[in-house]
Amino acid sequence: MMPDLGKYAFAVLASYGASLGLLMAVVALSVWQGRRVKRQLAEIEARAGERADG
Amino acid sequence: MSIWEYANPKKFMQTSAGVLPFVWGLAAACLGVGLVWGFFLTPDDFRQGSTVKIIYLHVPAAMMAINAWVMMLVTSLIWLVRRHHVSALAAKAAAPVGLTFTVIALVTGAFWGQPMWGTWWAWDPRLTSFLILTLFYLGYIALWQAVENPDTAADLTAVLCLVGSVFALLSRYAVLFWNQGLHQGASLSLDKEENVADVFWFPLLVCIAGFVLLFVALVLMRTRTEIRARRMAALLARERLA
Amino acid sequence: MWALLTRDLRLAMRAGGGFGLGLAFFLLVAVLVPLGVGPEGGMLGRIAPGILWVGALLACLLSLDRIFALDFEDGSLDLLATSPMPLEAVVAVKAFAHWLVTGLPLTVAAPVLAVLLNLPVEGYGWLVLSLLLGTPALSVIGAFGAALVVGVKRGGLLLSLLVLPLYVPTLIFGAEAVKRGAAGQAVDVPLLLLAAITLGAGAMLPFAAAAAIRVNLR
Amino acid sequence: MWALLTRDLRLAMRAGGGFGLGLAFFLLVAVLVPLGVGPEGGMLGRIAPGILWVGALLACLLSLDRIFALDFEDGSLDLLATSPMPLEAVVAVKAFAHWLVTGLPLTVAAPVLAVLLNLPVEGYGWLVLSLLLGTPALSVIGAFGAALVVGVKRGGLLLSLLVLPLYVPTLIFGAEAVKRGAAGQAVDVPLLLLAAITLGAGAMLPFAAAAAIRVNLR
Amino acid sequence: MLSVEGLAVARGGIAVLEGVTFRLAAGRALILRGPNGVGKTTLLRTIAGLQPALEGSVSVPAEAMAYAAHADGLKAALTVEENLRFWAAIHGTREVEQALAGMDLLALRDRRAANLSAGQKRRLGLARLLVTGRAVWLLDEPTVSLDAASVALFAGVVRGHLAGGGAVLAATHIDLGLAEAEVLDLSPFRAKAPAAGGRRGDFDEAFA
Amino acid sequence: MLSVEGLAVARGGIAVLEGVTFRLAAGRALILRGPNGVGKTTLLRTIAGLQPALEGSVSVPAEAMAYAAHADGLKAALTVEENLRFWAAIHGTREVEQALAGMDLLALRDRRAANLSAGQKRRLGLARLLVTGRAVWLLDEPTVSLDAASVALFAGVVRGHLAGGGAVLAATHIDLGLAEAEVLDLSPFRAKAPAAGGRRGDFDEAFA
Ligand code: HEM
Ligand SMILES: Nc1ncnc2c1ncn2[C@@H]1O[C@H](COP(=O)(O)OP(=O)(O)OP(=O)(O)O)[C@@H](O)[C@H]1O
Ligand SMILES: Nc1ncnc2c1ncn2[C@@H]1O[C@H](COP(=O)(O)OP(=O)(O)OP(=O)(O)O)[C@@H](O)[C@H]1O
Ligand SMILES: [Mg+2]
Ligand SMILES: [Mg+2]
Repeated sequence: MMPDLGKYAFAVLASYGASLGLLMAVVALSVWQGRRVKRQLAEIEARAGERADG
Repeated sequence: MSIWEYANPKKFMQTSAGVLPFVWGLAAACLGVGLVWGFFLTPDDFRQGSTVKIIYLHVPAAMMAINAWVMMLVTSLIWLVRRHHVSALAAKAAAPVGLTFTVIALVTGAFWGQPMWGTWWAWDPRLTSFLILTLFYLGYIALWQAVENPDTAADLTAVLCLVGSVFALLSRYAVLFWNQGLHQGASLSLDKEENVADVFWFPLLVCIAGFVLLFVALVLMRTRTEIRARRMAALLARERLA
Repeated sequence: MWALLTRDLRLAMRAGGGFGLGLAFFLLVAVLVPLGVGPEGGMLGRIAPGILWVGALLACLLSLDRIFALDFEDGSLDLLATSPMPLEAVVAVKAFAHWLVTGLPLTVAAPVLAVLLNLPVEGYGWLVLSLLLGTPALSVIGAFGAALVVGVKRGGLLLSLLVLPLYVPTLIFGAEAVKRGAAGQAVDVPLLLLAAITLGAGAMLPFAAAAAIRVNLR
Repeated sequence: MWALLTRDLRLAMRAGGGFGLGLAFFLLVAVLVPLGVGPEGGMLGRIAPGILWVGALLACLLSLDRIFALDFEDGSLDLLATSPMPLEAVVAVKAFAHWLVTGLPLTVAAPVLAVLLNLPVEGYGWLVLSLLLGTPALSVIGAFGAALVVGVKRGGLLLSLLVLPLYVPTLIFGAEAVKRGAAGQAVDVPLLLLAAITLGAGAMLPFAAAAAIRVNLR
Repeated sequence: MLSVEGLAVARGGIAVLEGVTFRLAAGRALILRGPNGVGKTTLLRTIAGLQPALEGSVSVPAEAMAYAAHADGLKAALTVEENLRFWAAIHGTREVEQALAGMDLLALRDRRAANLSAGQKRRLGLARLLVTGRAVWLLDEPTVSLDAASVALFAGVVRGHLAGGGAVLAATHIDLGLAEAEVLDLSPFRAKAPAAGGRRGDFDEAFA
Repeated sequence: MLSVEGLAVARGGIAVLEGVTFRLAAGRALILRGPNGVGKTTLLRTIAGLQPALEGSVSVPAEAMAYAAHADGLKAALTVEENLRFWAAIHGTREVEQALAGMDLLALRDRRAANLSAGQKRRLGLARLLVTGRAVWLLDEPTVSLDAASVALFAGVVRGHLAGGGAVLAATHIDLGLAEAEVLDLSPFRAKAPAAGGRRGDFDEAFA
């Protein structure tokens, strides 16, 4: 299955690794921030006794 | 019904909540298909060997790096003219994503350059402009973080984005004037032999679509987070007053 | 206008006002770089245009945060904003004062430092001319950056980050002019572009800077 | 001690605290110098050790005035001076916090910037090692300089002038170590000297700095 | 001279005062009172035009207001006289002698502002008002750090300004010695929480 | 607790006060009064050990003094509670709850210091005194910007400190509401010009 990358294996694999890693990192960061803020907002809205929206 | 209705945070939250899962799904599908196709199912280029597979990450990332800045420019203008908060927050949300794409383009380019040009880095105009773009992103993000009042920060970063865009363009011309480069132009060797081009071209198109969708998904999600954070700040401040 | 200009110049001259410090920094860079790079003469001469321009740029940069931050801290900026003088004029005058205090002395002193860096003699005239044309742009762009960070305490480093990318075109055309001049090539294109940047920045950026200050004051 | 260290680190991390800005500035220098000097790879590689060290030094320099000036302005320094903590310890802790926030990140990021400047691969290890040994000295010497100018408003430029000459030995040995390392020569002498400077400065300068602060407060 | 109609002011995007309405005629003084944090500084800055109002209007002749904040806008490196002359020039007036005499600064005229005590600095900051030539003075705690004699001196200066057809709006916690001034307590204008029917801040509005 | 003997203090190399002598016992408060510029700030800084005395002596147990100047030493980026905790840790105490409660800051504890009004900041600056655990408080115009209620609150805190065996030395122009405190007017201690037989400053001395 794995294609033969020849002498450029490092360049190709490192590119894919680094890019996917970076993409994963932004996605993870965004999801984590999103969850955290959502939770905090829910707490505050519960305290304020207001209807949550969104 | 005007498009500006979506500038209402509530409306935006409702709509984006509905749209977001589809965008995520499509993005994942396009990226998965495009990258698997590109990585496993395309032949090596006769000149560049297997390194040509890097193109599926490099080109979409490079395109989106620029487009993200353009999007920030547009949303900043909207904020300055029409004062829609969502617009400003969308610009804020897009910056880290744009920065990531810029870094991906730089990193994949560096890995590509090592076998092709014999060096990780060359002061080619394309590359140099990208490095400068990175600096603009960094400055923009740093300004958002340094200014505490959200509306003040939105105004200042919007002005910076405007002025920065002008100077970014100027830098591009300056850099071209300064050095003629190694980097392939927009008309690259792929176009010459149609049959080879198609082999690389279709997965590339799918990957580009994937990156665009990923960008949209990320920006939507991050804008939702920013809106919530903004609302949280407002509620907290009000709580203090009470 | 005149009152503001003379006040700014006077403040710069008084003890602790920072006049001449930009110059001294420029000198230090011109000394440090050969120390770091090593003494080989041929190479120094070739990197001299770039180093001199980078040095001028950094020297300018370091004095930027004084443009508005001091006035902001002691409340003068609030009072100037409520005074009859339009804020755009305040920005322009202050940028001009900054140029008189840093850019102009740098330009005058540059040939001396060029000797330290073994710049070929043909480049001297072009060095001075390019600095004369380019440093006003540095002051105006810097004033814009300083206006953006005026509310940030000790924003010096942030200011650098915001301003340096904006300095790129000026730097490239400036250094290029000197390099070409030193090599005996035609220099009219970079010099013209340099002048264009200075004019354009001087005409537009005071407005952007005044807007930024208004936002920061509120 | 611990309380002061964590406070300084926390302040650096908070919005506007300036963490990461030193790094960004380092990156900027690494970009600006080639823009000024021109893109020829061979020459860049040869000046890379010097430029990298000068860049690290300037990045350090620009963040120095935050060490004491902010505390002086808001009165904390008065209060710290009357607190049970000896002022020498205050200086040492603050210098250490400064290093954690600037020197250490610079060291970690240096190899990436070395790529931009075409530093020969052999030099990478020595670059990191020399920065690791040398940047603490930059922070301590800088803290001493910052203590000298603590009463001067926006003394950033003056501070640069005072501190840069003190940085010269560190710069020379640091850049020399990298240059030799990149050329495959022996590097033990400059590295040892670098370590000696760091140790000596760390042991002596906090006392001088504390004395300077006492004078400035009265 | 100055009339304020249903003004709502915000700090950090949150309304702090609302429905503030008053009129200040030439020759009159109005003292703003209220506990710490009620929004006096915010109100004065809004009236001075330094920050936008959330709602309501301020009407006043163009360029009639002189604002004196906590910070005095003094340059430590300039002498007392140079500081005053600068502000006089900016406002297109020339006379500084009267201002120096008025705030008892003649003896200190050649002293650098850096070498003044807290109260002396404050006196200089107030003398600046005299050289602006403006009619409406907005004062934020003008007598902080002043001793009793200086407070009385300042009250005299204010009376002179009022007699000359000026008007004064001052926020303060301590007695200025201006018996004739009206007093406006800001506590009743505190912005109500939106739940209680109060108005919302700029951003809340967008969430409506 | 604190005893000052024939103290002469200088500012900028010029003697401003001389022959200041007083004694402050545990449980007592002393108010320093005097017109602007007489040298109150200079005297307090000298007693706190921040600047050398020209002449005379200050005797006080080691590490017994807590100084509160005009500047409060607050970090805008830290919350109220973090600010207090820092000073508590530096002085090796742990308790901040009492200090927060004492200066009515409980509601503001998670607010960043940047977002406080002038008076709220001042309250926080005064709360710092409570966490130092020190016995002798040196206060330079402690109630600047405070409203009447806060002044009363602070007077209560000071009384508590005195009742606990502490001592307070405060310079102020306004009434602190401490009827039991003694008052020392500094005007008589003004340094005489050297020509009139007064002592000379440090620098003059060397040239005498
Ligand atoms: C770090 C360095 C690099 C950067 C910042 C960079 C940046 C870019 C940018 C901005 C584009 C344009 C995308 C578009 O507008 O369509 C691009 C396209 C491309 N790059 Fe790079 N590049 C780098 C290194 C390289 C290297 C080393 C190679 C290969 C030898 C390479 C090969 C390509 C190719 C084949 C394209 C597609 C051109 C096209 O779509 O017409 N790049 N790169
Ligand atoms: N950035 C901010 N976000 C939210 N609230 C803030 C912010 N800054 C200040 N505040 C609050 O706004 C209110 C108004 O502050 P303002 O300075 O106008 O009060 P003030 O009446 O002048 O008080 P003082 O008498 O203490 O000077 C205060 O309660 C303050 O805590
Ligand atoms: N550098 C200096 N050189 C000479 N005289 C100075 C210098 N700095 C301050 N002074 C003078 O020293 C005197 C004492 O100042 P200080 O600040 O101690 O007064 P203060 O009693 O605290 O006054 P205030 O009530 O106004 O705060 C003042 O008259 C001041 O003008
Ligand atoms: Mg106030
Ligand atoms: Mg005083």
